[in-house]
Amino acid sequence: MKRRIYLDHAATTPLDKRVLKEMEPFFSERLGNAGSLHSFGQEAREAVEKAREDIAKAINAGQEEIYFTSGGTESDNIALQGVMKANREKGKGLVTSAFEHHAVLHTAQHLEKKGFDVNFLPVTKEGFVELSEVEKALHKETVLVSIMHANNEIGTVQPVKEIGEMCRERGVLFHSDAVQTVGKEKIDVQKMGIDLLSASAHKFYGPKGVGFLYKRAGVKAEPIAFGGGHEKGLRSGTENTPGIVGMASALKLAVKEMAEDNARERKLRNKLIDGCLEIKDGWLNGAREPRLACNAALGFDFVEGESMVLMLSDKGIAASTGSACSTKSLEPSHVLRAIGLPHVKCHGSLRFTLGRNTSAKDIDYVLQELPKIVQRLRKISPLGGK
Amino acid sequence: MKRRIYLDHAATTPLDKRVLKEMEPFFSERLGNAGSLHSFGQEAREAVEKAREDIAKAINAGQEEIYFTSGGTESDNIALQGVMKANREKGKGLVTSAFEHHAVLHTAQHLEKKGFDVNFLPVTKEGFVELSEVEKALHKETVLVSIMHANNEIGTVQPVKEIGEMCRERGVLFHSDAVQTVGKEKIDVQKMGIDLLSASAHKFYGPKGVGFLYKRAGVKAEPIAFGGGHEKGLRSGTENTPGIVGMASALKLAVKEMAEDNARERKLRNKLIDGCLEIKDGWLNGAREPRLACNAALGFDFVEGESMVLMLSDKGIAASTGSACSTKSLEPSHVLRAIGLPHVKCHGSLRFTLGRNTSAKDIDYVLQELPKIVQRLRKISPLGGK
Amino acid sequence: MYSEKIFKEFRHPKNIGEIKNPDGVGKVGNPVCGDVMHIYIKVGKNKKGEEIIKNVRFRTFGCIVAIANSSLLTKMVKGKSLKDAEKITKKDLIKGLGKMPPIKYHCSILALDALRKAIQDYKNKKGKAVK
Amino acid sequence: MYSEKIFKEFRHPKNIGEIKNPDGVGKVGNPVCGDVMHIYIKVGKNKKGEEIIKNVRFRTFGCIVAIANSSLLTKMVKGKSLKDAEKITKKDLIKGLGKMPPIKYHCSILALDALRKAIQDYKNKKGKAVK
Ligand SMILES: Cc1ncc(COP(=O)(O)O)c(C=O)c1O
Ligand SMILES: Cc1ncc(COP(=O)(O)O)c(C=O)c1O
Repeated sequence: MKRRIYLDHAATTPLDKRVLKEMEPFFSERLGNAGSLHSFGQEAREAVEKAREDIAKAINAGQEEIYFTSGGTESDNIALQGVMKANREKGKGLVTSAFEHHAVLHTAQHLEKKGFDVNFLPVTKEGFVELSEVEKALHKETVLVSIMHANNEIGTVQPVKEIGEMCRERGVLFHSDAVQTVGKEKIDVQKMGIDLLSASAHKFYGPKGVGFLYKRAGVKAEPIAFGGGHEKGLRSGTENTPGIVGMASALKLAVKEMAEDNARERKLRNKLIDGCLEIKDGWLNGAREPRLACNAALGFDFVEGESMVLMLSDKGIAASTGSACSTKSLEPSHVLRAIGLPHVKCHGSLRFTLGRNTSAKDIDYVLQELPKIVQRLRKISPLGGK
Repeated sequence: MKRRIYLDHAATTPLDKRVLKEMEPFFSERLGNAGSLHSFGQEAREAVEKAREDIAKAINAGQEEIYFTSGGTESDNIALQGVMKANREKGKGLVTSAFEHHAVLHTAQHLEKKGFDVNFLPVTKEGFVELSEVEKALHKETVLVSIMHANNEIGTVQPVKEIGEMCRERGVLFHSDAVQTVGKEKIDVQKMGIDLLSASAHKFYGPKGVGFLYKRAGVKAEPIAFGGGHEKGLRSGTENTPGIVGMASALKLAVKEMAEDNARERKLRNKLIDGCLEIKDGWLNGAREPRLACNAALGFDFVEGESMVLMLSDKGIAASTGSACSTKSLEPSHVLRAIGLPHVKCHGSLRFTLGRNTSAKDIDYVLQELPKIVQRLRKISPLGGK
Repeated sequence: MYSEKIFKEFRHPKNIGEIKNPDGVGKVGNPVCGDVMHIYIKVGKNKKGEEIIKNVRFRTFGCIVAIANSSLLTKMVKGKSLKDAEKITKKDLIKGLGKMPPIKYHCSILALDALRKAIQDYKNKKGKAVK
Repeated sequence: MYSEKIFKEFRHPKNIGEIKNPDGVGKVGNPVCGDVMHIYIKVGKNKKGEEIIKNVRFRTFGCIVAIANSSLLTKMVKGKSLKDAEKITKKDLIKGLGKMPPIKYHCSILALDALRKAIQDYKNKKGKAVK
């Protein structure tokens, strides 16, 4: 069989086989609707509540502070739309950054259109939101600050704890989109001063189509959709029991194996970065650390990302130009623009994100194929010296 | 092992093993994000689009008219919120019925609070929305009519085709919550004049946490959540590839086996109803036909539904008082109130909903146990003649 | 949703039924609201000469929690002096039954109401008899 | 997302590179926007004495569709008379490439622009030479 190397774990991860095993009984045998009183329903209810407890523990939250959703996008939307709409009497101010995921960015833009007062903070060339910028942006009417924990394209880890502490001091709510870090970086919502946090199971070897929102007890939020009143009215719809069970199982595994996984991935990732930087006119986007252990966000002059991705794919290597959504837009990545990369360089970006099964051999293979591909594309390109 | 008989298929169904088989490759091997350009992503994309095509065919829609969601609740919310907000220039009128599922009812009430003009049509004692009532309610500013295809508690099938035709004639959009009928009743959105239709996979032996919305090409709707612009911007979030594949597979099976399943279930269901009506002071809620083949919505004087459900559960029989959500509320079912059942009788309701695996033996067993349970509870009850 | 104690109490309710010629009867609730409780008591005296609930029975139409409450309360008061029985609070009942959705707390109130009405009924009758 | 034809054209592009001493050059696009195309042509005559594109080459910086368009267009015009080459439309190119997201249509326009500029460049030079 053809060699296939998956290096796009920031887009999505394979479901861990151990997780699938935990989910299996809930597909057909333990099938009940967790809202039902009979024994089938009660079994489902128990499983759902056990999952809630496990997830709460993993981020040091209370069980009643975890709300199940369909994924990161929905969690982000409930956090932003829900909190801003429910706290209008306090004010209309939302502070976020210019390089959030579209689930936050587009929601913030929507709120802006609806009359909320939104502040998109700049980020540094290195890929960080600065505390001083947050501080400057806060005002009496600020309701919520939303800063992602790690950026999905360039992997830089934000000073979330410092931001959280400042927000707490100033009496402002703090949401963090932790879709890229849950299961990959330590999260303690108490210590980090986080009031709301978004996560998506398929990013940490759990199933697709399920996520959670942590919402600190007492934080007011409105639902964005209405129905049977599930999840204390914040998120209606029949509970996805296998998905929820799988998410909890995946998170437990990820937390348990985090240190080990990260150490291995970081080593391989550094090797990959170093190898890529040997290619002429190649660079790394964002600071090397603090950065997700799995992330190598590179760029190459005179060639275009999509073309590299396809040629790599032809060699069995799955990489990305940035986020999975960027295939839909002509605009260069807003993340790369936010860190001040010139337009022309934005088009040459290439993101590898490693995972649990990535081996040293895989990296060697990439480092063998990538230079040839860059060279080949540069031959086609009218830019650069030939 | 203890005998366990699941008769709550309207709440949720077991995942068909054949469907799980179709889903399996997409958990860990064909894992890609359908938004990614590389071969893993393209495999996922192909699977998602194939599923879209299959689902479209099953209801005689165009492939580009199917939008994947997280379930029936989300589909209903996008249909109602999305269409009403996107068509404000036409008017503010929404017409729906008093016995819709909470996903429609509560969304309509929310819209009413937001200033929309909502009309909740009465239903007959037999459990039907009358065409003449729809007609009376329509006015120049009516944007959308939303009437469910079959009621989830009492199973009565609504004259959707007639309503659809009337709406079409009057230039009004028509949405139908078909969560209880997709895969169980024939649906042809062309012939039935349906502009929007909601479905949830776990109701037709597909996976939980995935559903779809059919939206006729050209019908304007706004998203309720924002993000990466998936599903043509109407529903953002990484595609749940295994879920989507499973939903399509389940629907194909359900459509193929519909006639057979319905014939068998209807026969067993009638036997169950007839047997229950032999119990003193027992009755059937809603007309016997047209009613979902699986549905037996009964009531018994002087006893309370929840108590019956638990005692049945102790005998291994899973039934329900109505919808799965009703365990959260003290209010008697709004559906039973809507068909004019007196309050005191609403509390005595008991719903059995049959499924693919229900056997004649199962029904015999229920008919053997239920009368004893009713009798036992009546002994505890202060009501009725002792 | 409900604690194991509630399920247990519901599954094995004690003191079901009526008492013939009861000393006191308390009827509360309304079938329209979904809960009706009737409590019947027979009063006697203990060695100290205090009035006690010698026997107690109930009939309840209502949800699981309503029936569990009726059963638990009757068990709790059987043999107790009227004075002590009157001291039982909603909290005691909820503690005895364990976790339940807050919307079900009213079932405990209802049961207590029924009991107090039964005791009052006894006292009223006694008062009349004395006069 | 893209048709098989686009992928195929991208994977096996024809006519890459420059022409030394070209008769016409067309340069369009802007690296800032993510697409740059250079088209080089060499003009000759066919038996009927019409001016034809004897040779054509391109260099493109851009997405898959941009490269596929460049390759397809150069293949289409090679050997064609200038007149016929100028008649090629966006539609022809899109038809040749198959399904693509509408936001990518501009890549076809870009390729046609480059070609037309190259032909114009040739005509201008010729005009000058004649004068
Ligand atoms: C008629 C009807 N509509 C909507 C829904 C909501 O579907 P889901 O819970 O899958 O979101 C249901 C079932 O719960 C239903 O029966
Ligand atoms: C940082 C971040 N936030 C939100 C999301 C949205 O998650 P999902 O697509 O699972 O809804 C993603 C991934 O797509 C992400 O990387």
